[in-house]
Amino acid sequence: MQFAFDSMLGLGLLACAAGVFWSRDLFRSVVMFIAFGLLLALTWVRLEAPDLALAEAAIGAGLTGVLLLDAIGHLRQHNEHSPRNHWLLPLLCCIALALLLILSFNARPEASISLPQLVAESLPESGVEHPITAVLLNFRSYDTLLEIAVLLVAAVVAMALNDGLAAAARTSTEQSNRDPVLAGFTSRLAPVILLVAIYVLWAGSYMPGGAFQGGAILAAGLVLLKLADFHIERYAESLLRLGLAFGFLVFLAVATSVMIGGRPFLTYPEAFAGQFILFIEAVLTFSIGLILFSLFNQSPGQEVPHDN
Amino acid sequence: MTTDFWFACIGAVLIAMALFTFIRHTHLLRRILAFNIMGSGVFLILVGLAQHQRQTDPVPQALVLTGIVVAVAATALALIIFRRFYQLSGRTELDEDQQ
Amino acid sequence: MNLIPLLLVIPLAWALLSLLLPRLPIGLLALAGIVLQLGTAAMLWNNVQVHGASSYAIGDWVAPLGITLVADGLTVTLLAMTALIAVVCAFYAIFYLRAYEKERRYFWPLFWFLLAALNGIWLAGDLFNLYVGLELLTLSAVGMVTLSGERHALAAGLRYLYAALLGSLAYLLGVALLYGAYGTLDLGQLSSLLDANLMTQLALALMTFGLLMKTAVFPLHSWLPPAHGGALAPVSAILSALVVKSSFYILARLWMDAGDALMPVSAAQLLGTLGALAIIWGGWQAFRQSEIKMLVAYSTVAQLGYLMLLFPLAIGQSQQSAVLAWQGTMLHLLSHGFAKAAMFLAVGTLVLAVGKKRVVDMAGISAKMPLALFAFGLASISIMGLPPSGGFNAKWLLMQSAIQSGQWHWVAVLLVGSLITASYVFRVFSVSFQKDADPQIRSTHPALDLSALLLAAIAIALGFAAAIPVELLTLPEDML
Amino acid sequence: MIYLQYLLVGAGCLFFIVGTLGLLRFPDTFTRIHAITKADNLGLGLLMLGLLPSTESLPQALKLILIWLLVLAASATASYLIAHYVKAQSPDALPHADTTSEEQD
Repeated sequence: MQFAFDSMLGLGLLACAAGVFWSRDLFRSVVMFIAFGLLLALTWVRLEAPDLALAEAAIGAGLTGVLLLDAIGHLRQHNEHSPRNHWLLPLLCCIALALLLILSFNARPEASISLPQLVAESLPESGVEHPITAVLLNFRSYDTLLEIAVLLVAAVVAMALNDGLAAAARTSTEQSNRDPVLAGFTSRLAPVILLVAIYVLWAGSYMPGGAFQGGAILAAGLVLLKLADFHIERYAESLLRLGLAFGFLVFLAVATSVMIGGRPFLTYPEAFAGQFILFIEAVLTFSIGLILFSLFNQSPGQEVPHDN
Repeated sequence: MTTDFWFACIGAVLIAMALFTFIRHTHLLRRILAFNIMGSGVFLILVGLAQHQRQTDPVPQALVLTGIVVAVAATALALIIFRRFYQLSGRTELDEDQQ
Repeated sequence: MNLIPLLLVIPLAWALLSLLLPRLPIGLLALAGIVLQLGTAAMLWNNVQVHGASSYAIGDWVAPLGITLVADGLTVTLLAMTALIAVVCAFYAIFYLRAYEKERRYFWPLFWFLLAALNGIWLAGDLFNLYVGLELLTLSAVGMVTLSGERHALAAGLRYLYAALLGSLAYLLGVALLYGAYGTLDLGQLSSLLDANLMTQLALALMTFGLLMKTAVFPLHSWLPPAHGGALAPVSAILSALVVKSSFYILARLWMDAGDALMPVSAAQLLGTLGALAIIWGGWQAFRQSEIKMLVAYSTVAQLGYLMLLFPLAIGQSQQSAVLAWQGTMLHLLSHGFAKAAMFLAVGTLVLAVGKKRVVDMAGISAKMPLALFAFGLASISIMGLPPSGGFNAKWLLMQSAIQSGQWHWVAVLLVGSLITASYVFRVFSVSFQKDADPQIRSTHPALDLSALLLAAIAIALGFAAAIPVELLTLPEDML
Repeated sequence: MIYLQYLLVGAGCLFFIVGTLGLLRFPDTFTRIHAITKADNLGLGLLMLGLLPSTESLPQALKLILIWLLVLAASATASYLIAHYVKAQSPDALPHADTTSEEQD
């Protein structure tokens, strides 16, 4: 019975991917891409990775889908350029790659190092019960530090490209066309979203959840507010900019301040590891939410008539 | 044919499909879609292969979480640059890719 | 207070400073930061020279669980090179960006994130850590390429981003296969575990493809010239001198760790032929370019071909020729870094002064801008590989290694390469020494020429003092 | 007790199938939205009722109900927005406006 569900899910994934690649209209592709993201979230549940299901649903299907829909909205014509004519050679290469990959899955040597055991053994010292949060924010916290830097760089480049645009082009009138139903729904939903984001962040230390999922939910709430014409970003332009880098600033400050005590880089003091991690995660959630929102908000909106 | 192995094979097929589209289509948005799905395929292989006939492993799951966030940052950047490019040039593909 | 994490913390901290406090004199702030980084790199260099290689476990977690940073001879030399080129490029950028007010605001944060990513990659000992470092490097490099916001810069940035993302995914797929097979991500542990089976070889092949894509080696090089040619001068200098080398560094580490058992000689010869084709094709394209910055960008494509000669000369050959090939390649990496950075800075000054981009517009420039052209000349001596320069020593070591391993065809490639390089360099000189032409030029700050001259001088100095870095570069004992 | 759960979950799935059937069979956008929103919300409600007894703790049960309420609110707003958008795009698309409502994609 299990395998029937898995095979259907797998084939569903392939069908959605085929839908994304071979549908003529781009809008249809993006909608199929969002469906693909949701099915992928289900797949992560089947692979016993609830964290990834949360992240995939919130970031993969949710935010990426919103960004793509926003981009599609500004394309005038959705029709397709005919794809390149030579297709036989790429087709053979891709089929060969797939077969090689699947064949290589069998020729797998017996793993000599079992990392999950190591994680389980040193979990008590990590200060959190949930292994994935322990790996992300304690064992491999340097990766997470660089990853936040990657997010920050994306936000910085977005700002750089948009400072060129005249600020006037980006602000729309106040009570222009605020849709009553959407506005009512959003104003009631926003507190619930904030509550859920904080809950997911808090649960991260002992259950699937954590900074990234919480941040993505926060970003989704902010995007919803922006779509419902609540222009929050105009109230605190500079605060927003500080907020982008705030999470990374605190993470780096904590990472280096422990070095003064003679400990190596990014080593949390034994007794307070849990509190340190929670503090960093709280700040990261706030910052990731703002960065992901600014990536949506900064994207060049208005149609500047192109020159040629 | 455990669940993990099945989804790792699905990941491999997804990568092949995405690569095929990446080569054939020159429309920049479609290439971003292909890149995202190829990333998902790689993540499926990373977790599926690591957990095939072994216990659930938190390390690849943490790596994939990092990968998803990096992928969304790269996609957002690509979209922002594409939209500025589209605004300035009105084209949805790079000049050299014209037929 | 160990030095290694400092090299990561300084760039990240300065990135935040320049992002959050734009009103401060960013240029001077940046210069102070880089001098600090140069000092740390120099201390670390001295440290490793005395005590030998050292590794550093982040977060106090042992290798397979946590991430270790490795600082051996090669890493420290590359760190010193990065810091040195960054100092000069920052000094150049302070004066150069006066003409580009809009870009100034966001140049420095991206510059610092790029430096942090570079230091992270040189020091990293963990495969997934290298992936995240490569992504940070790519995004900040693309950000700098698209800084000006014009259509061509955006198109070049997009092309660069797509190629780099495809390469990163291929690399990540290889990492996924290796983790699936061996259960660890640490390079040190992996090198002892690797045995020849289909999964390992497929993983290394995918990683090689990904890294070749990011190093812009011949068939996959089409994204580099518009990106490096179109960017601001200090940006293209850093991109050509450092960013492209980082993925080659990972490739060299991987192939050397895997060693002869795993890597078939045919694959190494294939990489060698790709390098040879890159040298010839890059040189020919450089000769045919009309714009001077594109000429220098295609010269980068050609010079990267020399780096690829490491594989045929080291894999499956005698220990002696492998050591010579390793030293020759790394010395070429160093001298090309300094020389190409000097070339791009000099060309940037010329373009800024003349206001036009084409080579023919540079007619008679030698009378008006002697210093910049002199720096360009010194740098081209090292690129061509004429005797007193570091480039010559590198090519000499490579030639010795080729002779030792009896592969005469690489000797021919080396000679033809130098000939082609000379062709496009003299094309620039012949134009600039025309007597009758009299170009009107805007006055440029003398600091621009000085920084180009400084870098070119270092490239030449490598010719005389090549023993110091080369001896430190000696192959890590456990590899071969 | 377990049979009641099977019954409820079965009924819920039935409603989902009916909703999808409605999506495929109905001629134009408005009727499709109608079918989807109504059937799926009811289906989800039944599914949720069916699963309530097997939740381990009260907070978990409350979360399940919260999910259902959120989906109710979200699908109601979404269907309103889609209908609003389609009406704005082609005002003559309303069924009662003209007897022969052409195929609406």
